[in-house]
Parts: sequence; structure tokens; C-alpha cells
Amino acid sequence: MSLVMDLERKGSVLLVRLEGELDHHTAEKLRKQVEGHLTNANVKHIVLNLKQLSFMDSSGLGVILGRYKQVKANGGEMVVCAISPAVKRLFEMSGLFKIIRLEESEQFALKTLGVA
Amino acid sequence: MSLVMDLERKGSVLLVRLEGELDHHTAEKLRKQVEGHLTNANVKHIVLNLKQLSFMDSSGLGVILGRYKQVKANGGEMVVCAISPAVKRLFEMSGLFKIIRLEESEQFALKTLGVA
Amino acid sequence: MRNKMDLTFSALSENESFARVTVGAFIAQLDPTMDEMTEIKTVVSEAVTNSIIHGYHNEPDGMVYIHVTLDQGTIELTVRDEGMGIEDIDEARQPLYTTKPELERSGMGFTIMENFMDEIKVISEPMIGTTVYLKKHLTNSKAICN
Amino acid sequence: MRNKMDLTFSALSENESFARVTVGAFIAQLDPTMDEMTEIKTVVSEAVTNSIIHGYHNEPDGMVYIHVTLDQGTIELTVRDEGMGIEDIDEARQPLYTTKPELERSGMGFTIMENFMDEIKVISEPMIGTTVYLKKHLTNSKAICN
Ligand SMILES: Nc1ncnc2c1ncn2[C@@H]1O[C@H](COP(=O)(O)OP(=O)(O)O)[C@@H](O)[C@H]1O
Ligand SMILES: Nc1ncnc2c1ncn2[C@@H]1O[C@H](COP(=O)(O)OP(=O)(O)O)[C@@H](O)[C@H]1O
Repeated sequence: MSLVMDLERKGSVLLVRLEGELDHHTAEKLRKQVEGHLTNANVKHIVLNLKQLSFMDSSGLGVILGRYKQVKANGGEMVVCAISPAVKRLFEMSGLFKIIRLEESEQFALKTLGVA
Repeated sequence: MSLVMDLERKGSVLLVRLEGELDHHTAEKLRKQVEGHLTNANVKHIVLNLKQLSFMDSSGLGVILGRYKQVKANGGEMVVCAISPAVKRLFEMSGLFKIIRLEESEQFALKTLGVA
Repeated sequence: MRNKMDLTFSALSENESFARVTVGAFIAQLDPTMDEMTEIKTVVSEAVTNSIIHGYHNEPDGMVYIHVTLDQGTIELTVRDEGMGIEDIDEARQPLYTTKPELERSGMGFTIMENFMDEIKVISEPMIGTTVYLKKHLTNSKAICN
Repeated sequence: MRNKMDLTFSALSENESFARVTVGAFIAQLDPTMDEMTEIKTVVSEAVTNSIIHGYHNEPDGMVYIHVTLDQGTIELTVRDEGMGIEDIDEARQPLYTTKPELERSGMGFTIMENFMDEIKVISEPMIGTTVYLKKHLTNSKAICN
């Protein structure tokens, strides 16, 4: 089991869909992929769809927090959607919801950022 | 993963459908189940449907051979059907096809024994 | 039923998921709930990742040692390395504390372990290594009746 | 990439499937074909079952030891016990030979190991124990390029 990443730009939003397991091993790959797309000057926000994510640990929190800081520095926002109860617990434990917005669905998340 | 056994009498035939993994641990359970049904005087033959079997090793060969001997002693036959290439290799290696008949499908196996 | 296993493997990040799968397959015998399974796998991931990153600084020659005992529905899990060790354990266990922010560590590993398990003990000595001992009792009835 | 692991567990028949899953999860890194995966799992099952049944006579206090090394697409697998041992190894390796027909053993364990692996070595001493050393080179290109 590893991580499948699907990245797509929609206007000013980088939509990132993850499938599989996000741990220390796969977090580095995700970091590189997302950073590659963030060099695009049009990208301001990130929407992270975790619907197909079957596992995540604190390395996942780290890489998400890292990307949050990057978009924040450019005045952008980070929104996560479709998260499992297990991932939700990790977000709550770490206080990540104070800075990262949670939305039910991808479509709704995109809408709040004026896309889709 | 363990073994799910589905046993059903059809006339003189005991139809045994296996799902999951047949190894030393689960072979003993299978032996007991089948022997319980073989006490029924009406049962003469065994049809073994291995379509849903995802794993088998030499302990599986042993328990199948053991049941073959029991039906053989009563003048009955043992027929296996719907086996995977992996299981087929084990049967070939051990020469089990010399004594146990292979049929494509469960329906066909039952028909050759005058049932269904 | 009492059952135990030891697992030792190279300190490679590829082995993080392997360690989770292995411990998960072993505890499956106790028929844990989905939540308990996730908690155990997460905890294994945290402790093993720490040994690889902090204990051995990603040096794959190091070995990570896992020991699991199952007894009457109780899981005892030990993750050990012969790496760097921890200077100040109390400080290390603080939420959000990390010595490797440049690797985007969140500092939540120990906090997650504490939250997901009933008991945690950390024994560490600089230059000798670190042992994390974790314990959890499953709520499941099958486990208790075994 | 060179990667290795050691696994030790109680001689319980419940652990046969656990051993298969664990070795399977470890070798998955080499991206074997489905056939190769089945062959390795079968071989693990045969050797582990032998240690439990023949080595330890189903006595769960005994421990079974597995060692796996992955190197350039080659799998080296060792299964060891500290049980009964084998008097005559050549005789034991004959197809259909078994000392436990009453347990419905087929006597095909060693034959399957020989057929599914490229190399097999059996070292055994009565009252000391048995070590089965197995080797297989994967045909897969990813494994070779690693
Ligand atoms: N096995 C270990 N060996 C050495 N240091 C460790 C080990 N485990 C944890 N630490 C130390 O404890 C700190 C906190 O660990 P943790 O809560 O898991 O957060 P993180 O891994 O995100 O840094 C680490 O940053 C590290 O300094
Ligand atoms: N680990 C072991 N310890 C002791 N004896 C063994 C061991 N493995 C195999 N043997 C002996 O070798 C014989 C043949 O083994 P095998 O080919 O696997 O067939 P089976 O397990 O069906 O008997 C066994 O019956 C047993 O006498």
C-alpha cells in the first residue's frame, strides 16, 4: 500500500486528492508534488480531498501543516474535505482545525473559494 | 483471513464450498465438519468447490486426500471443481488427479454424479 | 491464549507500512474493533518512524525492534532502537515539541501514542537507544473470553 | 536497496497465516508477480507448519524464527526452529514421505518448497532443531533495477 496523488489546478485552487496511506515515507513524495505545483503563480489556495485516504499518522499532519504555511504566506487558504473519523481525531488532537478549514465535500470546498 | 465452509447435501452428494485459506490451522476444522456430515448414510460422494479459495498449501492436500479415502471406502467418488491455477499446480505435483476427478464447474460435477 | 512475536527490520521508511501491516495482522487474532485496529497501527507507525528519523537519522544500517504480546485481550507493544536516544524525555513528550522541524515533523507522535493507548512508558539513554513500551486493553468480548 | 527483517513467534497454528501475511507484505516492495507472491507465501506456510507440527509437536512454547533478506530482486528466506530435528534429511525430502500420517500430512511440504524456490538447503540436528534456507530470484524488472 502506498499513496496515489492526484493534483489538478482549478483557477486559483490546487486540488489535491489522496488515495492510500499518508505516512513519513509517502509524505515526502506529497511535499515534492505539491511544491512543484505551488510554483505556479496562479495557485493561491489548496483543497485537500482525503476521501480515499485509508491511513494517516502525525507525519501527515506535518506535511499538511507545512503546505498550510506556504499558502498562508501568499495570503491563501487551505481547506480539507471528506475526512474520516480517524483523521478527524488527529486533526483535533493537534489543533489543526484552528487554522485549516474543514468542509463536507470537495464541491462545497471549491465553491467557498469561488471555484467550480 | 480464515476459512468459511459451506456444506450442503444434494442426494448422495455432499457439496462442500470453501472460501478463504486452507492451511494446517483451518484443515482441522474442515476435517471435523466433513466427517460430521459423512456419518449420514445417504452421503456417498463429495464435490469440492474451490472457486473462492484464495490460498492452499500441502495441509490442504492432506485433508482432501483423507476425505477421498473415506468416500472411497464406501465406494464413493470425490470430484473437485473450479480450482485456481495455483491449486492445480499443487494437485499436479502430488499426483492427486490420478484419484480425484477435476471438473470445470460445480453444476457439471454434480451432473456427472447424477445430481442437480 | 497467550501469543507473542518479535519483529526486527532495517531502518528504512519503506518498512513503516510493513510494520503496521505486520502488527495489524498479528493483533487481528483478538478481533479488535476497526477503531482499535486503526489506533494500534497509528501508534506503531509513530514509534517506528521516530526510531528511523530520530533514533537513526535515516541511517538504514540501524535496526528497529518490535515486540508484541497478546494475553487475554491485552496488547503489549514494545518498539526499540539502538540509536541516538533522548536527552529530556519529559520535554520530548510535550505536544508539538520536535527537534526536527526542518523535516516537517509535527511533534505529535508521543501525544498520539498517549491518546491511543492505555499506558505508555519511555525509556531512553543518549547514545544507547530508546524503548517505547505501550499497552492497551481491547474492549472486545471475544478477546476477553479467549 | 538491501532490506532485511527477522520475525519470531509462538508455535501456534494461528500464526501460520500471520507468517504468510508478514513475509508477503515484506517482499511486496520488490513488486513480485502474483504467481511469485503465491509461491513465497506457500513456501513460508510449508516451512512454518513443519516447525510447529514436526519440530515442536504442536507445543506452543516453542518459537519459530524467520529471516528474510531482499537484495537486487533476490529473496533469501530462512525458517528455523529449536525443535526435534530430522534424523534422515534425504528421506524426509522424498515426495509423499511423512512421519505423521495420522495427522493427515501429505508429505509434500519439501517437494513444494523445492518446486517453488530456486534453491533450498536443509540443516537439521536431532534435539537441536531445523533450519530451512530458501532462495528465489524474481523475474520482475523493477526488482532487478532497484
Ligand atoms: N526513538 C527516538 N530516538 C531519539 N529521539 C526520539 C525518539 N522518539 C522521539 N524522539 C524525540 O522526541 C521528540 C518528539 O517526538 P514526537 O512527539 O514523536 O514528535 P516528532 O516525531 O514529530 O518530532 C522528537 O522530535 C525527538 O527529538
Ligand atoms: N522442522 C522440522 N522438524 C522436524 N522434522 C521435520 C521438520 N520439517 C520436516 N520434518 C520431517 O520431514 C518430513 C517431511 O516433511 P514434509 O515434506 O513437509 O511433509 P509433511 O509435513 O506433510 O510430513 C516430516 O514428516 C517430518 O518427519
